[in-house]
Amino acid sequence: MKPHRRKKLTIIAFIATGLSVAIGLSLYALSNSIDLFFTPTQVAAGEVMNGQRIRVGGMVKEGSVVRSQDSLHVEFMATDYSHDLLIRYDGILPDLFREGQGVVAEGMMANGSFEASRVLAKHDENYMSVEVKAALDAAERDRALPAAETEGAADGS
Amino acid sequence: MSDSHIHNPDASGAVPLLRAHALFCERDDRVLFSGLDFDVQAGDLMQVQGSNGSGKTTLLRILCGLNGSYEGELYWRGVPIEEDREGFLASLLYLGHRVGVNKILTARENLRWSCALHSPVTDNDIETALARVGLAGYADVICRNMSAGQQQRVSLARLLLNPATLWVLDEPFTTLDVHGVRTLESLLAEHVLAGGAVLVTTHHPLAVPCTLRRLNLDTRGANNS
Amino acid sequence: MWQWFFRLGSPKWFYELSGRWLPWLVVAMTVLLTIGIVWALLFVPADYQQGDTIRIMYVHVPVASISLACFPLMAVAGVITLVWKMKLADMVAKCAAPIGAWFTAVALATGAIWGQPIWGTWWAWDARLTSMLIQFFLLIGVIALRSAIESPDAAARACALLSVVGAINVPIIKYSVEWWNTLHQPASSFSMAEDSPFGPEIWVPLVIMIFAVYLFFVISLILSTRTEILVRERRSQWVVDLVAADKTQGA
Amino acid sequence: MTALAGPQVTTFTAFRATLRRDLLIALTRRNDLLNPLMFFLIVVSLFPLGVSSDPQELTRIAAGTVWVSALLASMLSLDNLYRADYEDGSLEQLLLSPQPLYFMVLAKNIAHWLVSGLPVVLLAPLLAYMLYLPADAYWTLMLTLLLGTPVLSLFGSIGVALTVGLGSRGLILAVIVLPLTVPVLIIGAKAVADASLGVSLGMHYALLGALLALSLSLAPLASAAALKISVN
Repeated sequence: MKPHRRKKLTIIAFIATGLSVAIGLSLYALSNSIDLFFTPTQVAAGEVMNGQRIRVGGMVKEGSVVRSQDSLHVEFMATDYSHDLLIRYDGILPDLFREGQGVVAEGMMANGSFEASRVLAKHDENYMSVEVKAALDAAERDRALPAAETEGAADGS
Repeated sequence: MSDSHIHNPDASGAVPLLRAHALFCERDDRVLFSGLDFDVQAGDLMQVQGSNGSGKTTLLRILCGLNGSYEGELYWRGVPIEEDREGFLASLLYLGHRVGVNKILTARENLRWSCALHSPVTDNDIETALARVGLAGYADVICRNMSAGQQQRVSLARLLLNPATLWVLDEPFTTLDVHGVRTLESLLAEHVLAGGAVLVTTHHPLAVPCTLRRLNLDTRGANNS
Repeated sequence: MWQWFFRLGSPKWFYELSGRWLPWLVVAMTVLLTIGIVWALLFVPADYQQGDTIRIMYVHVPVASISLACFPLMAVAGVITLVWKMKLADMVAKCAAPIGAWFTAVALATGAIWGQPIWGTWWAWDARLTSMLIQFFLLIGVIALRSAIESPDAAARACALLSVVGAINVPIIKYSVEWWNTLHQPASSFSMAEDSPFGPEIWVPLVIMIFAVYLFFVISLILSTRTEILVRERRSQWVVDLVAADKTQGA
Repeated sequence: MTALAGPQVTTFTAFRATLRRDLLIALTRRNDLLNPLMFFLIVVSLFPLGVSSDPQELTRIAAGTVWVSALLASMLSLDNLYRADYEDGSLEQLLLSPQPLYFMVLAKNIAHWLVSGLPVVLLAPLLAYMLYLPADAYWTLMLTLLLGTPVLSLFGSIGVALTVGLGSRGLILAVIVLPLTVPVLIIGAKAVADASLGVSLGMHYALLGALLALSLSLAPLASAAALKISVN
């Protein structure tokens, strides 16, 4: 082999090795799951220390939002459907904050409840017009009704 | 001393060492040269001439591959240079305006590094070469403490250490004193007489005991004198 | 194929072709833009969660998709510049950088305006905004490098190289930023299937707007590339003839 | 003197000689060695003054502070990488050597990391202590910096190579290079922050390692191409 050919091959071999190591390591990394925020279950399990700044994510439990009359203080329960966590917050909630929607709160645990310094709404990827949403909700309500009535409703629609 | 290792496979002169064909280069919308053709044969000492700004340095840098903004073809021993650049670089020695001598290192350290890129040398070789260019005893002097001419001489010591066939020298005489000029002239003559080739730009009239070819960039033509 | 490819590299050819196409592109853009804007502002139903805020999507999404396409475009032009030394590719890359930077800036601004009612803050360090911001910095870097290097030839190749390096990094940056913070909603799929979360009354105007904004980008790019061609080729015969013809026409 | 076309130098010899030369230059010029380190120390000590001296708050920002400062310190020392060589013409000699520029650039980058990155890694625990970083995050800090600072040198090398021929390059280098270093910063700082949360860190190390492998193999290629453009 000519020397310059050999040198070129050395470079290519070097690059190929580097790239395969990089790909291997990133595949390994991707196979690990990541926790972006703590769930109420993890908090309940005592994975979080008091005074440690964390981020908690969950759904706002239906009917749990209590707004103060004379201040911006608000309290609600975040749930992952197996455990609930009481979140307290002083401040303006985003538009999309509503019951049954996802929420992410930053702050720290204090006396068994979560003092949030910031609350962010996590909106889903579904865009629907108001009417479509109403129709879907109606359909869902219909499905919840006894079978006979559902049939009737389906005929009617 | 530099002559023994240069063997000349093209003694017939059929294939020139370096051939430039239809070179064209413009800079800042100004044509430096166009349609430039010339050959460099083994045993040639070619002086590139031209007024200031005529593109002498640019031409040398194009030939070495330091400047890629040109059109035209370049052949080394009949093969287009880009096809075997490493083979070409192995037989090339270029000394530019900037001498390539690090001021923090000593002469020996500088030469040891630049030779490690080309061919292995011993400390003894380095001292011999330095002595030949008039720097006997300066091997371990830090280059910052040398004069410009002395730094240039350190750089010239490469001519003796590197077994290159083609020397491309850009204004190598500028900072040299009379004695240095004479040393360099004799080095050039020895090299071409041993079958090497030299391309050199200088405004200094060369006094060498061999034929001198001239390439004039103002008249765009090569001629023998 | 190759012949066509290299003919494309001729600035003169591009100048003449683009001159013929330009009026049609402008007409198409005007029509699409008018339909898209009127439809999006007046006829698209309000979203069940976001209300009328959703309408900013019709600007944000097309503009953001252009900004994302800009770096790959510059990288492709960069590869062509480095490998085939095609002048036109560099001119396009040079013109695409500032336009792309403007689009990125608009995407960031509309993202912020959208974010204010939705997230409750003008700026959130969410994955998409952050990676968009960093991409903006990368673009600024390319523009800064271009203006710092005096020799146009060296600038062309240096910027081409930086664009390629940047384009390799964009996905890495995007991934790492997403990994760092995934607060934004995942990318919605634009499927036309019936079970798509988008009803056709939502996505049809969006598609129209995307086409309109793409056309706007292409037209801006062509216009500024034409200027660049004239400047760089000012010494070539065809430009001299063109200017002379223009003068006699004017007189 | 060696006769007849001279025995060829192996690439490895040239690689070693270049590495040796750059280390020799750096060790001779102590300033090059000390300045980035002092800069690192000073920047980190500015944070408590600017933010707060409250240990809890400092603990929270410690990881990011050390990482950002390491990034800036390595940026500061980048200019040494090719500038002197460009000015005295050694760079031309390097470009005209028959050895692959790829490995020569790699040698120079390694030398740069040894004199600017490694000291930062070694000094980091001291600064981490001053910022009240939890003790269980020390090893993570060292290890992530060990994996991350070479990436900074390698990426930075591309930027320096692109700008080495420019008269006024002060800030443009930072504008070009800093955005490219975002992934390293994110992953490195996150790993240190997560270390005190007791999260498993295998993934962070794997990602940093992947970045290192990627930049080790591809960045010298880009730097070599950039040098050729700049010397033009």
